[in-house]
Amino acid sequence: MRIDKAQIPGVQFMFTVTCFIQSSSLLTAFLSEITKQDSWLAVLYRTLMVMFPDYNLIQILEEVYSPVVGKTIGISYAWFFITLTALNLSDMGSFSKLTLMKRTPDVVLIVTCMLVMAWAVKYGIRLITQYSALFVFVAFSILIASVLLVLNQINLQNFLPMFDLPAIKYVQGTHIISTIPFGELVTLLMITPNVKLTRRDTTKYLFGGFTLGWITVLVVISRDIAVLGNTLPIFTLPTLVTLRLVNLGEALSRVEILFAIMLIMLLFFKITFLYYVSVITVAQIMKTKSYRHLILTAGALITAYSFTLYPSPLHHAASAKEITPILWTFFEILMPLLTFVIAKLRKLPRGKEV
Amino acid sequence: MFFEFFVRKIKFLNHYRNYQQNNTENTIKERPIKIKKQLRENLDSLKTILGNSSDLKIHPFRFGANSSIAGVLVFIDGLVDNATLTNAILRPVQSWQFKDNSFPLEDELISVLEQEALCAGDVEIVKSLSDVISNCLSGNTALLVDGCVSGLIVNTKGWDKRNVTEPNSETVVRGPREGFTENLRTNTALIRRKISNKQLRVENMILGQKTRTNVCLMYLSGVVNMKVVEAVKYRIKHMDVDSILESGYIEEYIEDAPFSPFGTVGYSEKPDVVAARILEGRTAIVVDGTPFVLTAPMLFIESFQTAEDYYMRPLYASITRILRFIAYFITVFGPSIYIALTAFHQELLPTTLLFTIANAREGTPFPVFIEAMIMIFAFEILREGGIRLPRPVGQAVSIVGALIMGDAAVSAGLVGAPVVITVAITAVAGFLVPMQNESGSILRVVMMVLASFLGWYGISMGFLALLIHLGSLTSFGVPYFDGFAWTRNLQDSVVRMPLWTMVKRPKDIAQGDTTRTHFFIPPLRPYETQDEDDPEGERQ
Amino acid sequence: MVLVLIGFTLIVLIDLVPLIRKHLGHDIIAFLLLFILGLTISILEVSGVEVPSIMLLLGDVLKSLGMSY
Amino acid sequence: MIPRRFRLLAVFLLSLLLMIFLSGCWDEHELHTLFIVTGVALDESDDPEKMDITVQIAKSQSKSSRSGDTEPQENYIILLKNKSGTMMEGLMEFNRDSSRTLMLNHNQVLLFGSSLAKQGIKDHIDLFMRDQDSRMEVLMIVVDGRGEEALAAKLSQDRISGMFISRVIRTMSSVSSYYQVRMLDFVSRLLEETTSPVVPIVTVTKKGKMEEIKITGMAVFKGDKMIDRLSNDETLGYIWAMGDVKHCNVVTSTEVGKAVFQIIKLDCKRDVKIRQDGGIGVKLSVNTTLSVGEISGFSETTSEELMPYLVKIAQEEIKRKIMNSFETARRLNADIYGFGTSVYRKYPKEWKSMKDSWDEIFSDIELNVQVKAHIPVTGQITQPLGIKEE
Repeated sequence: MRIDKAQIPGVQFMFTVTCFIQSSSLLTAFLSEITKQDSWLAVLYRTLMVMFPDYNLIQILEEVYSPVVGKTIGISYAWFFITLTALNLSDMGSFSKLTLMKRTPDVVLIVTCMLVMAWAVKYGIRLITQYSALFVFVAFSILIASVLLVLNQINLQNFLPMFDLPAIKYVQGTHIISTIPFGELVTLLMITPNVKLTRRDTTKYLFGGFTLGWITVLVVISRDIAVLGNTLPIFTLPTLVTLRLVNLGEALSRVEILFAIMLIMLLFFKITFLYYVSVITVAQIMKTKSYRHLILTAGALITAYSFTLYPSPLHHAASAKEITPILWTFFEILMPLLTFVIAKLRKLPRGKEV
Repeated sequence: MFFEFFVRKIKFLNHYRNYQQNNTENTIKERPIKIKKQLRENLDSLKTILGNSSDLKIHPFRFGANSSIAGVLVFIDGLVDNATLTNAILRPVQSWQFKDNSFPLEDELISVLEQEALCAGDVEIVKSLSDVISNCLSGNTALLVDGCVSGLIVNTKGWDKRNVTEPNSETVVRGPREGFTENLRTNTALIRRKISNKQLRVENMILGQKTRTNVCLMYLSGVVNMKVVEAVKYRIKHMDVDSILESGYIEEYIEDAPFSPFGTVGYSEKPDVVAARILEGRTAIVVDGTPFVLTAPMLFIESFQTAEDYYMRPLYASITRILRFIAYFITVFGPSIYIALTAFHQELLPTTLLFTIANAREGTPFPVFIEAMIMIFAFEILREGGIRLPRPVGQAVSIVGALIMGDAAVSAGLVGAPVVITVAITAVAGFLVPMQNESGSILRVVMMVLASFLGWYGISMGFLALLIHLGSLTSFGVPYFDGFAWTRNLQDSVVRMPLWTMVKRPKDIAQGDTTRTHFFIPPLRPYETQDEDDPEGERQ
Repeated sequence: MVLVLIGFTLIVLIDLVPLIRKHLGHDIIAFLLLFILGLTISILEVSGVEVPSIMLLLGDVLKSLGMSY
Repeated sequence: MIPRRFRLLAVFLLSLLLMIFLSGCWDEHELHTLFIVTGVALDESDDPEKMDITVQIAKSQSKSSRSGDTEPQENYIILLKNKSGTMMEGLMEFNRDSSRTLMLNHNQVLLFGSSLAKQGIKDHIDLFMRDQDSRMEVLMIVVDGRGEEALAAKLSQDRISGMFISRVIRTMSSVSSYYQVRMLDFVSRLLEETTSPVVPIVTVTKKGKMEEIKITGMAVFKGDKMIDRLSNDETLGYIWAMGDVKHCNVVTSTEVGKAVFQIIKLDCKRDVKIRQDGGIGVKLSVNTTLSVGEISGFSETTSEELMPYLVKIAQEEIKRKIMNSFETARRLNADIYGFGTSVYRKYPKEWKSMKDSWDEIFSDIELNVQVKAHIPVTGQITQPLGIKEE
């Protein structure tokens, strides 16, 4: 059973991956280390995608485990997706509030945003992903522009000394970065059936998108460190501060609006995608005829839920550093890995050459 | 109450749509009236049907040996060319002699007349009076002979028509200057002259129960996406309309999104533009009586492409096209960004600029939003006034409005000068993309309202909603926003690539023969052959 | 409060009514599930009850299990 | 499909409802309801618990286009003053007592009276960092005397003294970025713990009816307390030691003649070493390109000797100034150069043990300055007048 029958071309799939990673990179007050090792996650997801080209995650789970167990895990995934959406939504609210609308209540910002997103989700995956290329392009241009604009303030000394943190901090940093921007790619497994690609193309596009996103994260982090130096940890949004510092004569100052544009655009993309995935997951678990009727009510749930998640952004940041990486590991790394192993052992999918 | 009203409206619309779909082939055909043997009887019924209209001319004459046969010419005065009438019908028929003296039988007479007597190329035999009438009404002449149950229709169309002139709506510096006229045949001929290809199909149809307007569908078979043609035909067939006076009538009945600010059917007044679109695989709808030819499917980028883009060299053409995009962006978002910056996010303005604006705003009585609204409103009034009035007066209106009123309002301290500047730029920028003028002025106001509520956040949300809307639109099955968001058809979207790089026709629009040229051939230098590029240098 | 109720009523009008009309059982159940959850949380929120944060609760659980940085 | 249309309509109404009921333009503040703050000054107050806060506001000139109205407006600025314990209270009080809201977004400078700076300023800048309205790029300045005087100053060059100071500093920052101390730089140095922040100091002097504001050196902080100041000469030595200097003059005078050089480019490489005895040795290798700005005298020297001689005196002068300011720093025991951070970057492990006793280590630093100068350009004339031709 397929709920959304739209097909998305490979290039767009690639840019979707990029866009997804990029959007996380903006808010990364807590990201510090980045390693190429994260690509093994991409390998994992790719393997699952190639193994079950016509199934989405819930169907894979039901196929690999028995329908009952699979459904139970599926429900936990539904919770995971909804929570992710709500988390990002509250991020969107608090950060737009921080950058643009200081006195406007969160509710207004979030509800307005949610309505627009619900409209987008209504048109399905094709509409959502079709803007990925545009967004990636804009984000890259802004990124390059911002690097050029702060070129006069970059101090390469700020990178020194390297590797001077306790080992546990490294592990934590690597863990955070693999769970938060990269591990969230597990959501892509929900749209596998919409991407009709050959094995090679899947690899090509997934890794292409992954690399692009990875480069973005790298550039953002290095730029912020180079400009802000040791003050980096004290800011909630380092990127915003970096852009605020741009000062090339009186006309070319105050360009943080660029950040706002990028923030709203990329987060919008990410949340819409997550929102869509949540709705699809619920629809898939409940085996509904269409997912369209669930959009608004799921939106209402997510909105309400996002207000209960964290009492303040401070809690959010602390939790993102300490708790979420461990919690998400289950959904993003352990579960797919387990599924993969069991599927291999049970020689699934049956009757098909893999 | 208000709500109810809308619901009822919408319900009615749906009801109507259902009705239309149920009554697919229900066009009521008049019962054909046969041509009678008695000429007088025929003439009488003709007169009754047409109600003794004064422009109906019935010209009786006699011919044959000893002028023994009575005939009559029926035509509408003014629609026929008198010279053709005389030279092609009257003179040859009256001077016609039977080859052998045997008088043809009554029924044969007509076909003999057609084959031997008439000096006209376009002749047709009809059996019913209704055909006679409809032909007469479209400018043909009917020849009825006493004692025959059929008549002859001779093409004598020839009314006063406008010459092919330079179109007013799309002027070019470089490029052909001819424009379509109100005459259907002239228009199809203009297109045919651009594309003399055997695959160019012209399909005729008559639309409008009262006006009986001739409409032509033109496309390049083998290149066109037949699904689009089918869709156009299907929609046209299901139109239930009594009159078609302009192509806009058809546009409204066949467009994809009737409530969207964006039009999903393209139009042009220039044969070269329409020909280019047909060559890309689009379908043209030529309507009698208007110089505007519809093309479908239409994409959003088409509004930003002008004929001249392709006649100029690609570099400059690309730059002007990008300029047009920026202009459209300004015309939609200009005032709202101004509102957001001055009323919400003063921190984003450079300090000196802020001082300038603050000084200008000091002492003006209205909030920025109202101020901008007033100016936009005034501008729309002036524009409307300028367009409808005769040209010399129109210019006077804009001078008075723009220069004197604007200046006076600023110096009286009613509005700040920055608002006037913003609105002026917005207005002028709108003229760069005339095809999207309507959507521009609607969206501009929407964005201003959003900006006045939520500042930059509102604008962003509006922008994203706009993207969603544009992304969801289709025009006859082709995504409307193709070329922007989709990673395809990019060779002719934001920039125009050189013509020799556009080897493919746009996807989805063209089907079948999608290659323009088979090779990617950059211009060659004189005396240079492909072999000389040989990097090995093997030719010794 | 009023606004929340209006909002939820509108959602019912928009989505639930056609679902009931079409007799789509699964869809109705899924809808109601999400709807009731959402309604409960938002009514609690609006009426000032402090809804416990799941993330923080889970964090405490994890911490008590000794899994934290 | 009735429901679909119905739904569209309802969504539309939903958003409309939200628009009308929910959004009340919280963030909307029209320009004529705002006071654009261009400078804030904090001063010591007679009440030890409180401080004097002065806010300078650029007054919008209402446009009066009548041609007869040519007499210049006297007040381009508004000064608001009050006395309060914390910055926040002070701002609240301003907002309560004035007809418009203060907008700190465009605040150019944050001035500290020297007496307040000596007491410590850490607590006062917290608001400026935390508040979203103010920016990390606001310039920090210490005023010789009281800060409010600088804000109240009537200048001949600019109407608004806050803008004037920020422009002067920005101009100076083309010489060396170390003239421009933004809040970010200040905080960054505070966070480095061992580095002493240095902040430009300005002096207000009377000049007829008008006043004049001049940069008269740098205030040296130890932690967040100002301890002393560098004179203009010492400041030059300081910025040369920090490197990356452009367009700055080196004035030399010997008994033979006077020469003024212009620095086209000056780089300073810093090499930190741990000595055998555990102390720190710093080697500064200055590499500079100079152009001869002005020469007078030297009538005894031949043209061939002139150039090497000029190079020599320039090098000596640069070295002397650097050493000079270093001696001052050592005397004050304030690591204005950030040598501590350099050590940390190079020897992160050893640093841990040094960090706590940095004050002693710093006073024991061995500074070795090597200057290398090139003079490729001599200006439009090759030789000064009156030089002997060989």
